[in-house]
Amino acid sequence: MPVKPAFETTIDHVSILDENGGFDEKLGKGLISDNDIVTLYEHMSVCRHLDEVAFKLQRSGRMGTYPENRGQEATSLGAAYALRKTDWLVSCYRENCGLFWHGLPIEYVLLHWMGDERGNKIPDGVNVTPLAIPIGTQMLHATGIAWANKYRGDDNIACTFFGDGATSEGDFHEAANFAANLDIPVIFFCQNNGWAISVPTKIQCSAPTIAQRGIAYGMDCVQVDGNDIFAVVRVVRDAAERARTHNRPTFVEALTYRLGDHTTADDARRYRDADEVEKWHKRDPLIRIRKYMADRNLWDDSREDALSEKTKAEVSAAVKRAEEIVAPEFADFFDSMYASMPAELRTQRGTRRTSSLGQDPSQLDGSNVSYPNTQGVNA
Amino acid sequence: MPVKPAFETTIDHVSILDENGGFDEKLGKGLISDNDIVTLYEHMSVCRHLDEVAFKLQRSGRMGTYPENRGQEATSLGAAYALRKTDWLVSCYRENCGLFWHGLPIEYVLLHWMGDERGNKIPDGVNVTPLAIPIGTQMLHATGIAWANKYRGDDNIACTFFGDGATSEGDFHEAANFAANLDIPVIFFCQNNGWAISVPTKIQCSAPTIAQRGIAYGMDCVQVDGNDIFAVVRVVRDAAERARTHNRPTFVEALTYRLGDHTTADDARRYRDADEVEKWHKRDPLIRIRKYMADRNLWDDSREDALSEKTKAEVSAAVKRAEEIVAPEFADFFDSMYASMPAELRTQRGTRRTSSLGQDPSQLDGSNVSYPNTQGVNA
Amino acid sequence: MANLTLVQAINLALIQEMEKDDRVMLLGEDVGANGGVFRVTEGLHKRFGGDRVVDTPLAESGIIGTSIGLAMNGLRPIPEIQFEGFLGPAYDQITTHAARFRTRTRGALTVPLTIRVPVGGGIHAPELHSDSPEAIYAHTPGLKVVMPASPYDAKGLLISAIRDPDPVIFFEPKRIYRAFREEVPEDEYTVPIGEARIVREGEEITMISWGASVIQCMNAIEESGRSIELVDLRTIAPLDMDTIEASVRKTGRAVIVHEAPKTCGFGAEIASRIMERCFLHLEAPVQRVAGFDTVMPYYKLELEYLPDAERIGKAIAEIAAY
Amino acid sequence: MANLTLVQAINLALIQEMEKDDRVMLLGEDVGANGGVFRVTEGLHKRFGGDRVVDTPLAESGIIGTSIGLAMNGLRPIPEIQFEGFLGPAYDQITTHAARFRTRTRGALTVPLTIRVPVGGGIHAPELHSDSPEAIYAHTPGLKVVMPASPYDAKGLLISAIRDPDPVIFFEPKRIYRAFREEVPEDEYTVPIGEARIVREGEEITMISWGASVIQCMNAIEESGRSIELVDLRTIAPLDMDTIEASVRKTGRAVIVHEAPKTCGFGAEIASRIMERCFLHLEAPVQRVAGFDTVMPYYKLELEYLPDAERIGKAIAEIAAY
Ligand SMILES: Cc1ncc(C[n+]2csc(CCOP(=O)(O)OP(=O)(O)O)c2C)c(N)n1
Ligand SMILES: Cc1ncc(C[n+]2csc(CCOP(=O)(O)OP(=O)(O)O)c2C)c(N)n1
Ligand SMILES: [Mg+2]
Ligand SMILES: [Mg+2]
Repeated sequence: MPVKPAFETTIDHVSILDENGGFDEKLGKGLISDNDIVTLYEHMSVCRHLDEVAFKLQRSGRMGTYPENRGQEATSLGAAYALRKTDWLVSCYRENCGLFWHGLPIEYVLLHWMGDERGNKIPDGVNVTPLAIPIGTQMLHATGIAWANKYRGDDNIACTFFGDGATSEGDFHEAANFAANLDIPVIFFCQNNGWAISVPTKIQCSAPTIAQRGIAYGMDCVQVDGNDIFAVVRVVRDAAERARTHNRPTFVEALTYRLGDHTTADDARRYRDADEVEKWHKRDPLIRIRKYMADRNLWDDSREDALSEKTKAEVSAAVKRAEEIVAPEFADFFDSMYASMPAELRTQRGTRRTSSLGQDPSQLDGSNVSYPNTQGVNA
Repeated sequence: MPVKPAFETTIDHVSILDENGGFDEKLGKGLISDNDIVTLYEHMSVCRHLDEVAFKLQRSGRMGTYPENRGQEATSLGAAYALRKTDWLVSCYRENCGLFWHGLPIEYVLLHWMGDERGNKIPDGVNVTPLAIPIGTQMLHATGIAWANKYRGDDNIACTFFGDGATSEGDFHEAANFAANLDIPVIFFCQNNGWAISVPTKIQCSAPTIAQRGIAYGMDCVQVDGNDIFAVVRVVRDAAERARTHNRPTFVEALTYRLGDHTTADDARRYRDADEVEKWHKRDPLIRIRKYMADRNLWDDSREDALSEKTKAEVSAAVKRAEEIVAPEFADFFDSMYASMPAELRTQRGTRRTSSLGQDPSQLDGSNVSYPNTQGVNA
Repeated sequence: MANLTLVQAINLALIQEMEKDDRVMLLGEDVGANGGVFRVTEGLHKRFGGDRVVDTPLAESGIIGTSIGLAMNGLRPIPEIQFEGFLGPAYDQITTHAARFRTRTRGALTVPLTIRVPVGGGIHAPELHSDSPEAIYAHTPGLKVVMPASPYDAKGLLISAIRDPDPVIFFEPKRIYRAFREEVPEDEYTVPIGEARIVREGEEITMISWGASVIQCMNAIEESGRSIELVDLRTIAPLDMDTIEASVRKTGRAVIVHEAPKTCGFGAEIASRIMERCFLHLEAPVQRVAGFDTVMPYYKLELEYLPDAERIGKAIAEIAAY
Repeated sequence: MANLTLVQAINLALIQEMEKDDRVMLLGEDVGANGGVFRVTEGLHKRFGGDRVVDTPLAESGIIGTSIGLAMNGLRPIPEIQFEGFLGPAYDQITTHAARFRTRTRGALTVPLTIRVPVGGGIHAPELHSDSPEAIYAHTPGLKVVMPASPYDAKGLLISAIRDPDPVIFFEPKRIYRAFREEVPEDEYTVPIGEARIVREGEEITMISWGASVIQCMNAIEESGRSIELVDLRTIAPLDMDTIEASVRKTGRAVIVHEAPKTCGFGAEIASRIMERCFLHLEAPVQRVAGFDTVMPYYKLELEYLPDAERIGKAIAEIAAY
C-alpha cells in the first residue's frame, strides 16, 4: 500500500467540575473528600490574598517586581495535592499555591521577590527548587532530579511547572525528549494561561493544543481544565502512577488564565481586551469551588468571613517574618560561591576591593593616601 | 462531556517504488520522466563514486575527516529535484547529491573536508549554505532565509536537511516552532538513517515515527521511504506547493540508512550488526532505480559501463581542481573577519605576532635581539 | 534638536533607519504591541506594521538563529534580547554562526545584524536581569560590541550598528535608560564604531569606563577634585587603544571601571594593553575597579556589588598616592 | 605504576572513581558502546552497565541541564561534551544554573558536577573541533576550570574534580591525548585544584602556559638555551597567583602562552595580575603569545594560528633583550 498510516493518535480533554457547577460523578467521585476540598479552598484563599498584599507591598516600595498568581491557583495546587511530599516540585514562578502546599513557607517566596537569596534557601526536607527566572530552563533540572530518583531505585518522581511561552524554548524540547527516550519519571505540567507577557499563546504554539507537544516524544499527553481542581487532581494522579510504576513521563496542558498583569512591572491593558478578562473571571477556580461547597452545604458566608480573618492573619504574619529578617550583609554574596573560598575571593571579601592597591595597602606604605571620605580602605 | 477528544491526527507513510521493483502508477505516473530518471541515476552514481574516492583520499592523508553519503543519495537528490534553483538548500553534511544537483561544484565539498574555507565560498547564484558542522543549528538559518523571501514577497522557499540525531537539539524545536507560528515557507527534511554516530534513533526519538515531531507545531508531516526517489519527489513537491502558496512549513521524515561509517574517523562495526547493514544494502536506492530503468529498457550493462567511465572522469577532474588550488596563506584567515579590518587585527596580520614587542619592534630599539632562528620579526 | 532620554534616542534611531531602509526589521519578545518591556520599541508596531516589527516565540536561540538567516538573505534584522541574562540560550548561534559566517565563507555570506540587549545592574530587578557579559563577546572574533553611555551616543552608535556590514551586539545600559536627558539632534548622524570619547580631560590620571559606570566615574572624579581624564569607550570591540594610549602616556596612571566581575573582565584586556603599549610611562599599576568575582547578588545587595563613587574614589586616592 | 597516555590516565581515573563511589555516573553522546569518539570511556559501558554509562540524545543543553538535576539530587554526574565547539548550546545551563545554584540558594542546593570536554587545536579536525574557550568560563563566578598538560596531572586532577563539591569544567587537550606517555601510579592519588606546577625552574624569564601549549613552551625554551621558569597552570580558575608572583618577582620578566585568541584571553587576566602584584619587579612588559584575534582557521592553516616554538622563541628573545 503506497500510502498507509504511519501513526494515529487522539488527545483527551478532561473536565470534572465545570464553570456552571456541573460535576461528573463518574470521574470525580471520591477524588477529593469534603474535608480536603475545604482545606484546599482555604489554601487557595491564602494565595489569593497574598497576591493582593504583595501587589501593595510592591507599589509601596517594600518589594520588587512580583508576579501575581491570581486565577491559576487550582493548577499547581491540584498537582501538588495529587503528589507525595517526597516527590519534587520544580517550578517557574506562578505556582505559589502548589509550593506552599508542598511545604515551602510563604515568606520564602516573599523574600525571593524582595531581592533576598535567603528566599531560595529551601528548608531541609522540602522537595522544591527555587523559583526559576530564566524561562524554560528548569524542566531539565526536573528531568535530572527524577532521573536520580530512578537511578537510586526509589519511586519518588518530579513534576515541573512552566507556562505556554516556556514551551517555545529549546530546553523544554530537550527535557521532554530526554525524559521520554530515557524513561524518566517526570511530569511536564504546562500552565497555558493564554499569554507570555504581551504575546498570545498562538505565537508560542499555533497547533490546536499545546498538549500535542508531547506527541513529538511519544509521550502520553492530556489537556485539562486548569481551573477545575478535580480534573487537575485526576490527570496528575494518573500521570504520577504512570511515572512511579513505568518511569513514563506525561505532558499535561492545563487551560487557565492569568487574571492579573504579567508582573507588577506590566500593564496588561496595553495588549489584551477587558472582555477576555471578564470571561475568565467567571471561570475563577475559587468561585467554582465555593459553589461546589455551597451546593453540598460545606460552605457559607459565615465560614467565608471567618476564613478571610484567618487568611489575613496568616499572610501578614508571613510578611512580618519576611520583613523582619536581619538585613543581608556584604559578605553574604561571597560566602556561598564555593564550598571553600578561593584566595582572590577571600581578598575581595576582606578588603571590599578589586583594585590591587586597595587589596594590598602595603604597596602604598610610606606614601600618604588621602581618601575622599572618612572611611578607611577596609571600611 | 467530561472526557472529549481535544485533538486527533494521522500521519501517512508514502512509498512509490518499493525495494522489489513494485511501482505505484497512481502516485508515480509522470512524476519523473524517463530522461530525468536516467539523469538522476547518473548523478547519484557520481556521488556514490565520490564517496569511494574521498575515502581513499582520507586514508592516504590527502583529505581530513570525510562523511560518506553512501545509501542516502535519493533523499537530498529527490528533494533538490522537486525544488527550484531559486529555492534555498540549507544542509548538514550528508547531502552532496542534492547540493551538486542544485549547482554546487563537487570540488567545493572536497575543499571543505580538505580543511579549506574556500570550499564554503559558495558561487554567486547558487542558493545553498555551506555544510553545517554544529548539529541542528542550520534549521534556524533556513527558517530565517525563507522568512526573508516571504518578507520580500517572492515565492522562493527553503528546504533544510538534518539527521535523526539533530531533532534532539533545542534549535530544531525553535526553528520548527518559529516556522509554524509565523507562517514561514520552509521544508524540514529529516534524513532518518538509523544512527547518530553510535547512538540508535530510539535514543533520539522513542516515538513510533520522527515525522510526528511536526505535530507538536501543528505542522503537516509525512513519512517517506527515503531510498525511493519517486516518493521523495512526490512529498517534497507537495510540501513545496504548501510553502509557496500558503507559507506553511512541512516536516518530512525520510527513512534511509547510512551504509558506511559515520565518518572516516568512525568504525561502525563497534556498535551495529552486519546483518542490519546487509538488510539495507538490499534497499540501496541505486539498485532500485537501476531495476526500474532495466524493466523499462532504459538501462543496460553497456550504459552502466559507459557511465562508470564518465563518473570516474568527472570525479577525478573535481579532485584535481580541489588539489590544484593554490595553497591558502596566513593572511587568508584575517582578511574575511570583518568588512573592514580593525587596527589590532591589522597589526597581528602584518607582524604575525600577538606579543607587544613583536608587534612593535621599535620598543626594542637599541637593544640587540638574537632570535633563535634566522628569521626576523616579520618573517 | 530634542531633549531625550536614552530610551527615546534609541527609539528615534530605530524609526529613522526603518523609514530610510525597508530591509530593516525588528523581532523579539514583546517588541510589538507592548513596545518592549522597557518601551524602547514603543509605537513602532503601529507605525511599521506586524511584518516589520515582529513578536516572536519565547526562544532566544530562535530569535538570533532566524535573524542570521534573515541577514544572510538580504535583510537588516534588529533582534532584541529582553535582558542580557537571556543571551545565554543564544550564545551558540551568536558565537558559532553570527560571528563566523563571513570568514567561514570567505565573504560569500555575511550577517549584518544588530542585536539589541539591555545590560547591567542597579535597577532593583530580579535575578539574571543585571549582568554584564560584554567581555564574553569581546573574546569572540567576528563580533563588534558597543555600549553607549549617553542618549547622543546611543542614537549615533545604533545607526552605525544597523548600517554595519557585520554583526554588532548593542548593549543598552538599563540603569541610565531614563536617568537623564540630553540634546539629541533630530536629523540623522552617526557615531563611528571603534572610537572612544574623552568625556573630560585631565593630567593626573586616566580613567576608562563604559556604560552606566561612566556616571559613577564622573561623580568620583568630581568628589576627588583631581585632574582626571575620563575615557568612555563607547565601543568595546574593536577597542580604541590609540585614545587610551595617548591619554596614559600623558598621565602615567590608569584606573579602569566596569560592572562585570574583575577576573577576565574587559578591564583585564585594557590593563594588559596599557602595560604593553605604555610600559615605560606607567607610574603605577593599572587599577581595576570592577564587580566582585561573585554572582551578581539579588537586589538587596546589588549596590554593594556595583562599583560606585566611593570605591572609585578610593582607587583614585591610592593610585595618586602610589 | 604504568606508562600511560593522557586518554588512558583519564580512563583509569574514571574507572577508579566509579568503583569507589556508585553516585558517579557518565552521560553524553557516544560515551557508551562506542567508548567516546576519542575512546576515553572505552570499556566503561561494558564494565559498569547502561545505567551508569549513558548514551544520551544529541543535545548539549540537555546533557548539562539534566546533569545539574542529577547532581542536585545526590549523584556525581560526569557529562561529556564531545568537543569544546559544542559547549555553546550548554552555555546557558552552565552559566545561569550550574555556576549559580549554590549561591542562589545560599548553600541549600549544590551542583557537584564534572564536565569533561576535549579542547584545543592541532589535530587536523573539522571546524569547531579546535577552539579554546577557557576564558569564557574563567569569567563565570561559581565554576572551576581545569586543564591538565600531562597524563599524571590528568588522573590526579580528574579525581579531585569528581570529588569537588562544586561544578568543574575539565578540559582535555586533544592534541596531547596520545602525544606521549608518562608514568601514572596505579593507586589513587589527587592533584589539588588551584595549584600550578613548576615544570622547570629558571632565573631569566617566567613562562606561563597550560594545556597542549606547555609542550610548545618546552621546545621553545630548549631551543632558546636560556634559564626560563615554566609554570603549567593546570587550573585556570581559581588561579594560583602565588606561584606566578613568586616566579616573576625572581625573574622580572613574564611570557604567557595560550591557544585562545589574545583579546580577552586568559592571558589578559594573568598579565594584569602580574602588573598589579609585581609592578616594581617588572623589567619588561608581560608578553602574550596567543592565538590571533580571528576565528580558528580550518586545518590547512591551523598551525599558522597556534603558538609554536618559533613564535614563542621570538617572544623570549625580545623580552630578554628589552
Ligand atoms: C530565557 C528567558 N527569556 C525571557 C525572559 C523574560 N520573560 C519573563 S516571563 C516571560 C513570559 C513567560 O511566559 P509563560 O512561559 O507563558 O509564563 P507565564 O508568565 O505566562 O506564567 C518572559 C518573556 C526570561 N525570564 N527568560
Ligand atoms: C552540536 C553538536 N554536537 C555534537 C556534534 C558531534 N557530532 C557530529 S555528527 C553527530 C551525529 C549526528 O547524527 P544525525 O543528526 O543523525 O546525522 P547523521 O550523521 O546520522 O547524518 C554528532 C554527535 C556536533 N557536530 N555538533
Ligand atoms: Mg503564559
Ligand atoms: Mg542519523
